[in-house]
Parts: sequence; structure tokens; C-alpha cells
Amino acid sequence: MDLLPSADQQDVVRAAADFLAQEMPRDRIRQREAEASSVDAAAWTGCADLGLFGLSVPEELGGAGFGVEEEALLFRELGRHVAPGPFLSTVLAAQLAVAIGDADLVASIVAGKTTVGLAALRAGSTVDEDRVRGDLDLIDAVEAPLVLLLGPAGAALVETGQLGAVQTVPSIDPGVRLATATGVDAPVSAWLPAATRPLYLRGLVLAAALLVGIAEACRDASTEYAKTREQFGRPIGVNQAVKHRCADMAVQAELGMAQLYFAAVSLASGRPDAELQARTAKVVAAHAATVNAASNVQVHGGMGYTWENDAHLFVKRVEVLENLLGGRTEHLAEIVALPAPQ
Amino acid sequence: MDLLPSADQQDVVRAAADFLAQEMPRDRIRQREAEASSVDAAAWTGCADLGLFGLSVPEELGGAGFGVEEEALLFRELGRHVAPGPFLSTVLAAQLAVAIGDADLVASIVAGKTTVGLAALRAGSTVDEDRVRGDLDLIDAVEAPLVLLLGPAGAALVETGQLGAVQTVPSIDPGVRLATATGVDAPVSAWLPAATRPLYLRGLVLAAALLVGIAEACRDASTEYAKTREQFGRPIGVNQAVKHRCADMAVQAELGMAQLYFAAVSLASGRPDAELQARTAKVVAAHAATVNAASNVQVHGGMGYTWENDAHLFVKRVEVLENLLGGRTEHLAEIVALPAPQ
Amino acid sequence: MDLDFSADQRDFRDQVRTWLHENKPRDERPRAAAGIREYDLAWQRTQFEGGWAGISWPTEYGGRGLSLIDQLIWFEEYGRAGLPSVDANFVGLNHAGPTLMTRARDEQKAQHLRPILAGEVVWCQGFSEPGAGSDLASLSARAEIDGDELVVSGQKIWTSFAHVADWQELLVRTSRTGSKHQGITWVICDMHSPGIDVRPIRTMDGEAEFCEVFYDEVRIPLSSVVGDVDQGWSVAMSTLSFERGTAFTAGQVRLASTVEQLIELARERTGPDGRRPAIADDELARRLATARAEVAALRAMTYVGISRSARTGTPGPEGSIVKLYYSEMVKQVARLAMDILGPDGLRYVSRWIPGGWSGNYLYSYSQTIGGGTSEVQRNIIGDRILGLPR
Amino acid sequence: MDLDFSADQRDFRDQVRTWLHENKPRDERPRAAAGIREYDLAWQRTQFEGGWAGISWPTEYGGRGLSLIDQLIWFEEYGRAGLPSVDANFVGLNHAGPTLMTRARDEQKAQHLRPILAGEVVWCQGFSEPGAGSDLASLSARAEIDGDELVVSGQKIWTSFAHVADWQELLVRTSRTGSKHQGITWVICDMHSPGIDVRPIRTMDGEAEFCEVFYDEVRIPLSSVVGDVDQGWSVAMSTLSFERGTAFTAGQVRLASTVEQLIELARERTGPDGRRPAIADDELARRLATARAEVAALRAMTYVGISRSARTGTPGPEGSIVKLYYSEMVKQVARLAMDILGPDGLRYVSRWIPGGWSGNYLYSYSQTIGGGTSEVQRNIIGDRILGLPR
Repeated sequence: MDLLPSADQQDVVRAAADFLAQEMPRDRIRQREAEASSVDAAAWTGCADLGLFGLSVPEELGGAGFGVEEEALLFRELGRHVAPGPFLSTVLAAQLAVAIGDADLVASIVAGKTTVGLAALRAGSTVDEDRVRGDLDLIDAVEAPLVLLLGPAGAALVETGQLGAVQTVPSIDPGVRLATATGVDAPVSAWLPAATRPLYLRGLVLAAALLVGIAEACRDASTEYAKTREQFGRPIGVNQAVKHRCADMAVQAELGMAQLYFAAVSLASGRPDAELQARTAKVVAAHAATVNAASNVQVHGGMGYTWENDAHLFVKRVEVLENLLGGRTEHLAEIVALPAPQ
Repeated sequence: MDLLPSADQQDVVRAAADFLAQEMPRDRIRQREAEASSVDAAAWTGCADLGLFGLSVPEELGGAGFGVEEEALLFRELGRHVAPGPFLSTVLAAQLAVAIGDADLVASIVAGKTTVGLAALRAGSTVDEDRVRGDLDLIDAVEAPLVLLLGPAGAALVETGQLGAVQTVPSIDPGVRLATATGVDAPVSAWLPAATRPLYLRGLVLAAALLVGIAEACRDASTEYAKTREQFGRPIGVNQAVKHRCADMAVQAELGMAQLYFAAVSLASGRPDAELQARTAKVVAAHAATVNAASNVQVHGGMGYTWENDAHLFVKRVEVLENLLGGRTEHLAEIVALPAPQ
Repeated sequence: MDLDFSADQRDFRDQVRTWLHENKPRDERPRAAAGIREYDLAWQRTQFEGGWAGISWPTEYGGRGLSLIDQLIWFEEYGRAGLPSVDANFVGLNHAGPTLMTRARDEQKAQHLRPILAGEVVWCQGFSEPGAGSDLASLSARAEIDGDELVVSGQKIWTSFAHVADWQELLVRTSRTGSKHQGITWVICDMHSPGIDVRPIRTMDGEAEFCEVFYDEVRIPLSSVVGDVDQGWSVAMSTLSFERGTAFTAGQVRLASTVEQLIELARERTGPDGRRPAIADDELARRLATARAEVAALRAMTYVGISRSARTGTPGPEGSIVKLYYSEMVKQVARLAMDILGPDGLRYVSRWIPGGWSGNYLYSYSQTIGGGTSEVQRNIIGDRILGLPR
Repeated sequence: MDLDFSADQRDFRDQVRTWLHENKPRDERPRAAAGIREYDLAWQRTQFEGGWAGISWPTEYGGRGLSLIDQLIWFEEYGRAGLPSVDANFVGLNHAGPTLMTRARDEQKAQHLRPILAGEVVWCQGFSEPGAGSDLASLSARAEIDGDELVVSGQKIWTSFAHVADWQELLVRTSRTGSKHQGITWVICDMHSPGIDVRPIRTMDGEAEFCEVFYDEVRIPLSSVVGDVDQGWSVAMSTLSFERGTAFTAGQVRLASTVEQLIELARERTGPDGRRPAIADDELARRLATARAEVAALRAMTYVGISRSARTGTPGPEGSIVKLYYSEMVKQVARLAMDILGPDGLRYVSRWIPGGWSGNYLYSYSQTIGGGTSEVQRNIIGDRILGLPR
């Protein structure tokens, strides 16, 4: 038992972290605010070149052959950088394509040629192996040829062109593009039953990873500011109002990180309580990120409220992720109903 | 409009406050821990001599003729001193006796000769103008000849001797005596329909007053300790961890106090939203007292955890009062269902 | 201890309600600052002409000369009528006006007070600087005395409506000797002076309500100093105490109405389980009930504050309790709205538009920062109300 | 990043489980301190004789010489078996023992370590004083050197099991020159020495677990000093870091089992509406689910801590994160139990008795105070983990 990432695992994401810092700085979100897509093609291709979309695709299909643990580490970095773009749905779609043996689709995703957006079913809408029907929320899907749907019975890929009239929606998050499709009645182009591979749980773990990255980045940003910003002739971090807030942020980040690792390993190793661990990871990480993002604004004071500061980017991305793949109340209802953790 | 107590109103309770400080110090609770009754007869008689039980009884019936506002100020003092004894039920019983015109009972209560305990109905138990049936929780009732019941249809007085076998129960609060009576089928000796006089709402306001007194006493105790207790060569109150905690206690106490006044006046003047104001007073005061009592333990550190310190007396009385006349969830359910405040 | 309004006061309330109903602006409020200026000034002018401006201001400055309780009544009716917050007139009515009344010379009062009430001018504030936020006294915008003028260079920040303002209450450093609280001067700055450069700051909610103001050798007559040169700190402190006075009354009434709207929303919308209405969810229902209870208690606290001020004649440090509680509560209510909306909260809707819950949520982050952070308020409560050691 | 236990470790777990099942104490634990002493020592002796004492202690002191992971396994199985907390043996096993192993001279180790494991002696702690709580270094119990003895006078407080202890880890002031951190000496005190007076302190929950200890010219051989005279502060700091190490593992497992009991309780009991089971209440269900999630994450955090310690070899300041979170969570869970019980929570039931939720609630107040208050832990996290300025 060693729950911390190994040196090898850390190496896997080091290049990605450097690339993100260089090519996808958070400021890019502000710059691209008015563009149809939140992420530019060059950066997306760069990610493909680094192998990010195939990190956990088997080597024989052109991937790097790692598992959900390494992918979780990657997504933590993506979270830290509030990286724009449909990483989550694209990476999950690659897993779907692997599972159903569609090597062409795998290759296209891994190469960064096929991007996959996310679609969420509104209440009363349905998806099965044949068709999706009803109203959908689309996340970073407008420019993507495919959308991924994670329904209770399984995961589906649907061609975006089949969704009919797609209405873009002003988004709270300048790094995420939203749209809706109403009255959809579209064919499913690929289907993976939930029982075959727990794609949804994998999605929860990766969403948790994004949230953990945000919780950590907020802790770091506040700590840095508390060390350097002076008021009353001393760094504001000497004040317990600030110091203890940063300490609480450290607790939340550590907690989210630990549970993320536990859930990733649980999923990879097929522990019987993997579902409980994955849902718990999402809930704990979302709480950590929510609290830390809000604290980070407050620690930065007036600066934290400006558009120019990154603090609001964290707040907004947390809001998007909290509502992705089920919110707090949904997961808590399952957590209390599931058998006790092992 | 002047929501603060007038100089006259403050005078009314000044003598009571002095008496309580002198004759009912909080330490008396510890001393009487093993006694059947939490309050000694001499102190109770002293309260009667001061006219505390008849504060809001009409002058022609031997009272002082004040209203619920002055009574609320008195109960705030009782709360501050964590005064033991069935003040709440006794004072409400006097109001009941006034309402039904039982001058003898009024006189006996005002004189401190008849003490009235409180009884609460367990789920499934009932009370009407004839009988009380089922299981009861008894609060400071064992030594009292009568118990007061506040049911949805009205308020009843029942002779304690009619309740059958009464089982004493170890109490979390050394200043409150608990007991249960099961399988009760007893005659009601006096009955006041709820519609006639809102005795229950009056009870809520007085319970809120007790809680506000506790919230204030905790704020004061913590502030005093923060000024005098030294660690690291300075009073602990210089640390924001302590100072800001005390500040939050001040906010809670002010909030509880303000709403108490508002509710007392609403009830006295028959405002149409009096029920909402009274329930709100109980909820807000209980929250203030809960938070402040817990903070007060923490500010006092190890000392706050000792039996010798008063901090635990506040914590325990808050627990009793929170569960008296309906707890938080019950009042919140009504508050959201009632029409909006005026 | 009473909630009785006198016959005159009840009468006054009726008149206010009637007048507001008949005279409130009917056209939609513009969103650009220039438009807001004209809109807010026009509405202030209407109030002035109707005899309703400055309820508690002395009649010699064009006010009504009425009591704090009448002003409470005005704020309550104003809030209940759903009228726009004072915004462009805020600094003039709640900061500069009261400060000038208590601290300025007669000719300054004569020049400035009536135009504020009459809706002729917009005032803005020049207190905060990038390096002087919570630690306001460390401000460094400097002013040299040159003949009968101050020559100001430096920068201010968080100035609402700076780009459309006529006047500014400006704090500058006129001396660097002594403690940092000394050597500060409170001066009236003409915003049309040469050398002033205003740049909007875009904020978290995407709006640009605030500005940075840059001063490059801006010349201000010494006759515009309020109080004495180097003695501006105490003037500034009284300005801030007015801010924490009754200015929250209208906001508190608006917050109460926001809570009622939320309860309505929770009755109409499906809750997080996708089946029942949101209000059937025990947790949401209790949070809504708690909000209703807290907003009721906040109003009681406002009444207590006014009762106290009416007795003592001045706003005390208890204003910090109201400010702290109010601003934390605004945040909680905004958060509750997002939790009721669920994924629908991801759609950005400006807070200026009905149903703008998501914009309001983002805006709510400013509440515990602006006007003195919650941390500063807790310090004030600890130090000045509880007397804790510093 | 793995949760795999090796074949040996899985084997070890099976053995632990079997042994605990077969050998755990069957008779009820007494509640008086003297009885607890005998009970806890007997149980420790049983473990020692079975070869299960001191899983990660070196074999030379009678331990098993196994890894931190084996120790984790032991704590987990111990907690799952619902066995009593170490209580009377706590200071010996978790404070004094590890401190002696790393800081004591050989003859001190030889004399003291094996008896701790063997269940022959009870240790207690003498660090805190009435005037030195969070500010431990300001302690004033003084010791004069007289020949080859220290002569100790003063007072200590919060000493568990002082009245039944054999030995005490005692901090005394041997010098008043220099900073307050200098001049402190860590010494082994024989609790049977003349001049020691122990008085129980009754606490909030009505129990008397802690004592005050008074020293009137108590003579202790200089050979009992651990480390050097005047150099005891760094020894004390290592003692406290052991306390914040893996010592919470068993407590965390117990907390997890408490949460499961509460979920069971909420399924059986009627909820606050008097109709549905408590678990049908959305708010209570979510609080229970949150507790389950948090206790799972707490365990993950424990695993991370052990993984980190296994790599670095020493417990780091991260122990403060676990201690802070754990103790705040114990309070929350105790509160949740009271909210599920409603009026039934007013009945006092000792925490030593099954269903003793109300006693447990009162006891929970000690958790964020003892072993370093939550405020102290936040200072440590801010200063030592985040490197914030002091």
C-alpha cells in the first residue's frame, strides 16, 4: 500500500503540466472569451501531440497504456490550470471507443482530430442503445462532431449534427461553452452498456480530479498572496483571519487529494466499494473546491473580485463541475443508500 | 417606533437581575445537583416576593400588570443566569389561570405557593379539554403539583398526582429535572383553547428570551476571558481566532435580542404576523445560543471543559430549550409555510 | 419597546407609498454608466421636485428635516416598491452629503448640498488605492501645496461612476511626517479637472461598475479642503460611519423581497430529485425558512439600530454588526438561489435583468469585500464594541 | 498509487483478526480509573504475551519490528473489532515510548520500554499547566538541581490517569535565562515519589478522566532526564509530533463505525416530523451521507499520511491536518446524533455505555481543545506547511 503517486507516475504528468503552463495559461480564457470555441486548435493539437487524449488507451491502439490513476493526475493538472476544452468527454469517449473496439475512432481521438463534447439529459429525456430523445444540455459541444451521453443504462455517442437546432446559451464560465438542444430525436452512433465498463464512475473520478486541482490552485494562490500582499506594514498572512483560512484550504485540498487517489485506485483495481469511493471523491472534491475558490476571492480582497485576477475563473469552473455528472444531492442520496465502505 | 426597552422597562427587571445574581448564582446548580428539585424553596419564594410570577398578571388579580415585553426582559435575565426551576411553565400557567378567571390559582401561583411543571406530548399522545392520554416528557415537574401542557388545540393544566407512575430520567442538564410518564390517562383540570389566547406563542417568546440571555452571557464570558487570559505574553483576545469568534458571538447576540423584542411587541400588539415573528424569535435565538455556547467552551479552552466553569451549563440549557416547545425543524417548516412577514 | 408608528408617521407612509406609486420611473433602466447617470439623476430630480429628497436632511439644504424613523419609512416603502437602488446618487446622498453637513464650511455646504438632493450632480469616492485597501490610512496619493492649490498625483481604485461623476470625495496625503493617520486631507475634487484619467475595471460578474482613477498633477483649490489640511482622517472616519448607518435599510428590504422571490421560485421549479417541487426538499425548504427568519431578524436589528441612533444622535459602531451580517447573508441567499437552480444556474443572466440569479451570485462576492471586508468589520466589533485588546 | 497489501500483509491481517477475535476481553470494562488501569494493563499484557504488542516497535524492546503499514492493519482490525481505546496505555505507547526510543539513553530505554509494551506500567503526561496551555513553552513548574537530583515544585493539569500512573513524562523549567523555549527539561518522574498530590478534575460530561498534579519538592534523579537539562523543548516537540502521527488511525476507524451506527439509528427511529423514519428526512440523510463521505476521505488521508511517513521516515506537520479535521468531525458527528435523537438526547447516558450519544456529545467538546486546540493546529498548518509569515 502506497497511496501517493510514484516517481514514474509523477513523470507522466510533468510534461503535461509544463505544456499547460506554457500553452494554456489561464489568461487565454479571457483572451478567447468571444470565440466560438474556448480552446484554440493549436493548443488542442499540442495536447494530442503530448499524448494526453490517449494516456489510458492501450498501447496497441496508439495510446500510452496507463490507467485511470495517471489520468486522474493529468486531470488534476488540467483543473489547476482551469484548462478550457472538452477534455473530460473526449477522454471518456476514447475509453468508450476502446471498449467497443472502434480502432478508427480511438485513433482519431488520440490524434486530436475528433473532439467529443458532453451532453446531459434533462429530466424526462432518455437514451438507449438506439436513440436519444428529449432535451439536452451541451457542454463544449458546438464545435465537436460528436457528443457523449452518460445515461443510467449506458454511454452513447451521438453525432452533433443529428441534434437538430442547437441554441447557444451565455455561460457563467468564460472557459466553457454551453448550448441546449430541445426536442432531440437522434440515432446513437455508438453504445456501451453501463455494466460493461463503468464509464460514469471514471467520469466522476476525473471530474473529482479537476476539482482537486482547483482546490489546490486556490490554496496556492491564496498562500502566495498572503505572503506578499502587505497591509498595516506586514504581509496579510500574519493575521489569523487570513492564515487560518489558508490552513482550512490546505485541509480541504489534502482531503480531496487523498480521496481522489483512493477512488482512482479503487476503480482501477475493481474494489467492490468503487462506486461509493468515486461518488465520495466527487462530493468531497466539489466541497473542497467550492470552499477554496470562495476563500481565494476573499483572501485577495478587491483584487480577487476583478476580471483580471484568476480567482473568478476558479469559482465559475467549480460551478460547472459541481453540476456535471450529478450534483451533490444526487451523490449523497446514493452514498447513504449504498452498503458501507469496505 | 422605539424597539429598545424604555428606562421604565429596564427598571422592572433590574431588581430581578440583582436578586438572581445574589440568590441564584450559577454555582447553585452544581451545589444542588443531587437534590430532587433543582431550585431551593427559599429562592423560589424570593422570586415570588419580588413579584416575578405575576409580572404580567393584571393588578386586580395581584400582579404587576405588565406585558409580555417586560416578561421577555425578565426571562432574558433568567437565561443569563441559567436559572433553575420551572419559571416558564409557571408563568404561562398564571396566564392560563387569568384567562379562565381562576383567581385562586392566580393568587397561589403569584405567591409562589403553586409551582407548575411542563409536560410535552410524545408522538401519538393527545390532550383535549377533558383528558390527556399517552406518554409525556416532564420537565421540572416532579415536585410541582400541576403540569402545563401546550397542545395544538389548547393549553391544559393537569394534576401531577394524576399522571400515574412517574419515572425520573438522568438529565443532561444538572439544572433541569427530567421525568417521563407513560400510559397516562388523566383528567384535565383547566383548559384554555388555543384560539382564545396564544399561550403557545407566548411560550415561544419567553423561551427565546431565555436563549437570548444565554447567548449574551456567553458573549460576555468569552469577551471577559479573552481580555484577561494570557498566552504568549498577551491576552488571547489579541488573536483574531479569538477576537473574531467573540465578534461573531456579538453579532448572534444582537440578532437574537433584536428579534426577541420584535416578536414580543408583535405578540403584545396583535400584529397579524405574530406567529411568524415568535417562531422566528425561537429559531434565531436558539441558533445564537447554540453557536455562542459552543464558542464559549472553545474560547475558554481546557477550563471551558471543566465542570467547575459555567461554560457547560450554557451548552446544556441550550439543548433543553432547543427541544422545548418544538425544535428547529418544526418551526422552520411553519415559517416557510406561513404568509410572508408584514 | 414598541413598533407603533404615530398617526403622523402612518400618514407619512401612506403619502410616500402613493407618491412612489404615481411617480416611479416607468421606463427601463439603461445598463451603460452614462445612461444610468441620466436615469438616476432624473429620478432624483423627480423626488426633489416632489419634495421627497433628503427625508432626514435639514430643510436649509432642501431636505425634509424629518426624523430617522421617517427616513426608515421612506426606505421601507422605496424598497417594497421595487425601485432601483440609489447607485449613481449613493456617494452624494450617503457619504459626501452627511460628511459635508457635519464637517464642511458654510460656503462648501451652500455650494454642494442642494445640488446633490436636486439630482444635478453625481459624486464619487476616492478613498481606496491598490496598496491601501483594508489599511486605508496607508494611502499614498500625494498632494503638494502650491500657492492656494493642492496639486494631486497618484491613483485611486474601486471608484463607482467615476467616469460620469462631477465631484469626488478624495483622500490625499499632504504630509509624510508623523503617524500614517496624520497628514491625510479630505478634499472635494472636481472630476472635470485636467489631469484626471478614468479607466473602468471589469469585475467577476463581467460588468464594469468600478473604475481606477489616475491623477497627474491635478490642481484643486485649497478652499475645497473639508476640515483642515492634514486632518482628513477623522473626516474620513465619519464618512465611513455614515456608510454603516441606515444606508442598509433599503438593501435589507430588497433582500427580504429576494428571499420571497426565491420561495416562489422553489414552489414553481422541480427540485434536485427531478420529481417534487424544490420546496418539498427538506433541506432547501429549511434553508429558505432560515433565510426568511434571518431576514426578519435583520430587519429587527435595523429597527434596533435606528432606535439606538435616535436616542444617541449618532451612528455607533453597531453599524458594523449590521454590515457584517447583511453582507454575509446576501452571499448565502445568492448561493441558495444557485442550489435551487442546479444546472440552470450555469446560464449567465445579468443581475440587472429579472431572474438574473447567476449574475447576482457572482456579484454577491463583492459584498463581503467592499465597504470594509468582513474581517475588518470583525476587528471593529471586537475592538470597539467588545473592547478587546489590539 | 496503490491500495494493494502484499500477500504477507494480507496474511498478517488475517492473523490479527483471528487473534483479536479469540483473545479480546470478554468482561465489561470498569468505569472507575483504578479498575480501568487493571483492565487496560491486563489487556495489554495479553497482547504482549500473544506477541502482538508494539507492532512497529523494534524487536529489542519487545516489539514486532514491523512496518507502519502493518501497524495500520493492526489499528484497522483493532478498531473494526470494536475494542476499547488504549486509554491507560495511551501515553506509554504513543508518547513516552516513541520519545524514549528516539531520544533516551540506552539504560533509560532498557528500563522503561519493555514494561510499557508488557502492560506492567501506566504512564501519564505532565506538560500543560493552568497558565501554560496553548503556550506550552511558558510553563513554570520549576526544578532546582540539588546534587544529583532535580527538586520539582509546581502544578500540572489535564493529566489523564495520573492517580493510577507509575511514570510521568514531565516538563519542568530548569532555567529562567534566555528565551522561554530554553531552560525546559524533559524528565521521567516516578509518580509514587513523595510530594506528589493528585486531584481529579470533573469535566463537562460529569466524568473525571483528567487530574491536576501538584508537586511539592519532589525529588527526581538527574539520571531520569531525557536529552539534556535545559534542552527539553525539542524532546517535547518530538513527543507531540508522535501524538499527531498515526495515533488517530484507531480513532478514525471507530469514528467510521460510529457513523454506521448512526445511519442504522436513523433508519430505526422516527424522524423530526413524527411520521417518517429519520433517514427519510432529506437534510438528515444528507448529513449522514456527508459524514460517511468525510470519514471515507479521512481514512484516505490517513493512508496518504502513512504513505508519506513511510517514504520520509518521520511524521511530518501534515499530522496537524489530520488532527484538525478528525477532531472537528468528531464534534459534527456527535452533534448529528443529538439532532437525530431530538428530545431523547436530553437523557444523559454515559459515553461508556452503548447508546451513550448524549455523553458522547458532551465529551466531543474536548476534542478540539485537547492535544492542541484547533486554533493551534491551524497555526501549525499555516506556519509549517504553508510557510506563512508569523
